[in-house]
Amino acid sequence: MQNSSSILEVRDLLKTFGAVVAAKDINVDISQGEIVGIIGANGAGKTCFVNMVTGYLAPTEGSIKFEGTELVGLGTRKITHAGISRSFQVSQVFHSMTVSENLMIALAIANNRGTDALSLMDTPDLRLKLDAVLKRYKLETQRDATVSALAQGVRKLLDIAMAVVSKPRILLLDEPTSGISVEEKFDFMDIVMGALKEDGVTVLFVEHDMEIVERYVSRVLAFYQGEIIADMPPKKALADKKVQEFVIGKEHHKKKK
Amino acid sequence: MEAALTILLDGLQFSSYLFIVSAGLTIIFGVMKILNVAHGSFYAWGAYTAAFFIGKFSDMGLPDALGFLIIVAAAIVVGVILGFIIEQGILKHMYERDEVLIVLATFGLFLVLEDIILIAFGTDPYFAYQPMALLDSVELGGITRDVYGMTLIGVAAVVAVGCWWLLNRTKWGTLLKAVIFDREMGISMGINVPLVYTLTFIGGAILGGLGGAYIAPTISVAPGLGTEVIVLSFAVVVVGGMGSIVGAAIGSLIIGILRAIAVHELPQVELFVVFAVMAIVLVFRPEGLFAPAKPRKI
Amino acid sequence: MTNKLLKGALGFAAVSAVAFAGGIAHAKDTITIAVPSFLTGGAAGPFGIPAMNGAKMITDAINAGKLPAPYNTKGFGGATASVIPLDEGGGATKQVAEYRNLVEKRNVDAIVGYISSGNCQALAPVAEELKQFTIFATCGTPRIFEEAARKYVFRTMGHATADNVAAAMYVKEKFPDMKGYTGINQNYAWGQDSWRDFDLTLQQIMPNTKASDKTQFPKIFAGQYGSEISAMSLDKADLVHTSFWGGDLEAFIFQGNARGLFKKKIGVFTVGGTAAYRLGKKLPNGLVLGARGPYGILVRDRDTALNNWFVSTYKNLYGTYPSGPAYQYGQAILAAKIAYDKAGSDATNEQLAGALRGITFESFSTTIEMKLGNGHQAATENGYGITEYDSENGENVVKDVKFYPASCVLPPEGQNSVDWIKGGMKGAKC
Amino acid sequence: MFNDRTAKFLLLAALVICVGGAFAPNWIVNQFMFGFSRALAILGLMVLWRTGLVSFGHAFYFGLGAYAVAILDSKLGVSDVFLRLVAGAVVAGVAGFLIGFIMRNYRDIFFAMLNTAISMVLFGIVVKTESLGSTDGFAISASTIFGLSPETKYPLFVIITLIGLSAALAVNFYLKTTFGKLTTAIRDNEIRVEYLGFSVAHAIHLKYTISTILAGGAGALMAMSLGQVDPESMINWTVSGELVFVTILSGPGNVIAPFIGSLVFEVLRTYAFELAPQAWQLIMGATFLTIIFFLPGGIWSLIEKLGGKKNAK
Repeated sequence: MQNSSSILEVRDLLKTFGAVVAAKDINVDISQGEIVGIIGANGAGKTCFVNMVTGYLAPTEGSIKFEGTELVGLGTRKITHAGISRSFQVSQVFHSMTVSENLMIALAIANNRGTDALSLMDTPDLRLKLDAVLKRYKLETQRDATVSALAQGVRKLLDIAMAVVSKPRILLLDEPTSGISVEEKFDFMDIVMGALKEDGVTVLFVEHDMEIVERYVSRVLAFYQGEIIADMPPKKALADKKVQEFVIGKEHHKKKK
Repeated sequence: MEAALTILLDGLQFSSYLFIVSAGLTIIFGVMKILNVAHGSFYAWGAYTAAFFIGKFSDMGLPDALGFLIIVAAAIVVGVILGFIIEQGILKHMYERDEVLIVLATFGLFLVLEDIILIAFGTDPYFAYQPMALLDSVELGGITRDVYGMTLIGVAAVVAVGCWWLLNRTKWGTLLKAVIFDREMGISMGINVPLVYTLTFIGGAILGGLGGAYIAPTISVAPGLGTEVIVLSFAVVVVGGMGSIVGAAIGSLIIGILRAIAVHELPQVELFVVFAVMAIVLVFRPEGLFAPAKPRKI
Repeated sequence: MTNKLLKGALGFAAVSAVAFAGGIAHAKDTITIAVPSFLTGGAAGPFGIPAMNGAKMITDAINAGKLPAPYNTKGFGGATASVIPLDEGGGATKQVAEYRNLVEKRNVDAIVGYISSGNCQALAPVAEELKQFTIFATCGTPRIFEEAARKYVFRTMGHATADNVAAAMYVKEKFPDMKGYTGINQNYAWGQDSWRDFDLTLQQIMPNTKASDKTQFPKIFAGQYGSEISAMSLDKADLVHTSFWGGDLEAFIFQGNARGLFKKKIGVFTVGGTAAYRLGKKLPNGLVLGARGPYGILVRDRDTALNNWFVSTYKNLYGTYPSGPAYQYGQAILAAKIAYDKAGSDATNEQLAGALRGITFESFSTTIEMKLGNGHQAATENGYGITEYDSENGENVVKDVKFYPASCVLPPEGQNSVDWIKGGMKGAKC
Repeated sequence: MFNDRTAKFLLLAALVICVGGAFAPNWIVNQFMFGFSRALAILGLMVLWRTGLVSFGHAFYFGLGAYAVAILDSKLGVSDVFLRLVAGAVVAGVAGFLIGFIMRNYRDIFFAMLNTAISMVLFGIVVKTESLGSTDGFAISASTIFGLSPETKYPLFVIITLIGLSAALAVNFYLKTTFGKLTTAIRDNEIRVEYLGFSVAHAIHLKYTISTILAGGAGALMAMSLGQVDPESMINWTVSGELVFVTILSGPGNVIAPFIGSLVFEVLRTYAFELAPQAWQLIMGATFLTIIFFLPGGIWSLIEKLGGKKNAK
């Protein structure tokens, strides 16, 4: 049942922590170039799913195929090498270094997978690449700012930029807009999505903000108690009863607290 | 048979000594994640204080039985004063900094305390044989044993049970365990972690002092006796698992008994035993036999 | 960058400047003598401090010309000496570094002292390399002058072989029916050499006694000997030999005493002398006690002008009788005076060495013949006694003191002590 | 690799020192030899420190290096300075590489303590083995240079200075490579490094091995300049303490720092010992605490303040 156009095939994925079921009967095919939004209440299994795809968690059962190669059993590094990267809900960057240093390291590793890591890092052609990335992610102005001094939004940008410099085929974003102000969030996503479109990266991102979902994704996976309860275009999904009850409902409810 | 009994007693006696000196070290490490290099200094100060006053008292013609009181008092006084000063004066200001820097600070403290002892008590050794003489000796297993030495086993048992009780049967113990497992969690549970730290450090210091104070009557209390102790207690803690009381107990027993066997049957290897055990454990279980669960970094 | 460079250069210049300042030379009528001894650590109380006291006392007396005849001339070849006390602790390597500083930075004229065999062994080659006149006062290992010929290094007391050969002979005399012997010695050159010499000698002179196969070699400064004492108590041997010294010695005596070890077994203490004055009542009776030669308690009652002066002056100054180390450092300083008197206060190291080489002189408690190791190693008598607590005066005394002449307990010139003993101690005149 | 100010400064400083050494009194030459020998080990510890790792047991490798020289000398009579140095560095490096497989899985205090533990095992073995010199150690014969045995210490001093120089240059270069840049990155965030597709374990293993090679070389040079080794001064945990002490004293800022720091340490100890033979430990300990509290960046941070921030970056 190989689906010709799909680059990621997830089959019967199961993850349990003791008695707790974190993911169950997950079957998804992602095709090249899709922008997929993953929604669901907290603890619905979204991040768990991302972690399993990127090898941070090993599934209890099931298989994850990336362009036909099995990912289950591979470590995070192997999977990165295979062409899948991710960003993090809480941005994972080198806080004591400057933006360009952060990106330089990402670029250096991406460009020589550590094979000739004992050669000078700071080379002219890497500098060119750096400028390109800085430009694309609108980070020129902060290039020499130390990360710890930056605003959340900028850190998130950097976080994503670092994930993308390795030119992944698939990028998983874990709540890209969390911690970003309502005013900024669209500009932010425009930058990110614009950049990703150029590279034709297939994107899966976990998102709580339905406006974002509506605006940017071509397809929605709705998680509830570790299962996918809806897999459809955004408009349809947001109108769907179950989704409204189990995902959005909870969302609004949660927001009130 | 007689030999066996003697070996067992010797082993237990040495194990007890090891346990008393390493218990404090491992508690402090377990709770505060500090390898307290200055622990040897607590031992030395305990020994000196006890020896000094035991000598003074018997010169004053007071009954030698007071010696045991002095020993306990010395341990507490040394532990409370030194422990409090060091924790409040130095360590408290470092908890935000790298754990390893704290180790280094205690190393600096160790150097300082060593020489202060010299300045405070002079270079002449002190003898506090009175308590030992008081308890006299008995024929056991075909040889004479000093009763005092054997009471060490009792003291160790008391310390062990005491620690166990404190950890598992008191509200304090549950708080401690929370902090031990995860400091942040402890704070979020509303535990007064700074206070826990201060008390833990003082407690550990008292145990260190007690080790010295109790051994004092059996040795010539001379400068530099702290250095040896750090090595031994550290070995025990490494073998048993850093931060685990049970580990310290088992570690002490293993090392103590093996050493006794070596001394009796094969003296030439006696000196290797401690380090052999340590090496083997390090190769097969680097975190020690009873290492408590530690939250990994990645 | 250039200004950094400048800083670097300046820094270097600065350090050098300090150096020269530190090294400003001495006038003619004064000399400096560095006296290393244990000022810290377990050996300080029983050994280092008495040794330092002895050295200071004699230096002052010499400066003031107060020594009894024939040494009543003022100063060292007329020059007044100032003593630089130095800690001997911290390991041989540290001592080597410090020794170099003494010679090359602090420009001392003579170096007199050292207690630890480890240090002496490490320093002898350095002293030769730096061509520095050096007198070892106390350290015991025979290797120093048997390994290589020395030109600038001297030792003014007999070495460990004498201690242990004498011990063995004393045992043979006083305990002829001793059947088997064991020992507890520290696990380094000093302890190993001592046991080896004692064991070898007994094999020679008491062939039908047997050494235990479980002799103990705990680490130096271990402090606790519970298990060892048990093991020796269970051992069939009826004699225990030890070369323990300093704090370890006292700890061992306490623990052994409490365990009745010395009621069951003859205790032979080659360095026990220091404990005699310090432990008082706590020292068991009936121990075979040595003082690494004719020093301390063994010679307290020797009625010579020099010895009477030494004992009384020391007691007045420091409140106790002088123990071995005090004598040994004292006589080493005395040897320095003799050398300076002969060669003059401005003498070179070569001249000083030449002045001391091979001479014989009266020390405070005995006659010192610098006749071994090409005149660099002293030969003296060596003796033992048996402890007894004198309850009237409330102090320890030794009875049955017996001394053996140097020619009896030391190998003849040019012979390695181990070979000499193994060869049946040929040429020994007892 | 010579085109930044640090490298230039190192080259010029080495020149000045070599020339100056010819006129300096012996004891100064000694101080520089001891200081620069130790500085080698500090370089390695600095690399680890930048990665967020502090080893409280590098006396293990320092001692291995020193004892390699001692054993070669006493058992095989090898006296060539370079053979001795290489032997020390290689022995320590191999040991470090093997032990690295354990160490690379540990961080923070556990890393520090496991190193201590392993160093204590070696200490125990040496102290207790008569054939390894026990507590006495070995005296080491003067080193020869290509078969020639120099009259003075000066040639050895020059060699040590030049070795120190090349080590500093090498590390300086290393810190500019991708591996080198990863030091701070790993300290900051291992997860990200892993997700960038780079193995933190491998990076740390390499840094650890480098540090052990340097420590071994340092031990070898120290043994040669002192002419004596013994466990107390070469392998004991207090020696590990000293090494870290000097690392903190120097500061992680720049590869020049270890050399300055080590010199300061030697001079400090010499004078502490000279002025207060009974309280020199107290002086050292107090200095140590003061540095930890009031000068976290070490001496280098002072120099930067003086010389203006941008220097030698």
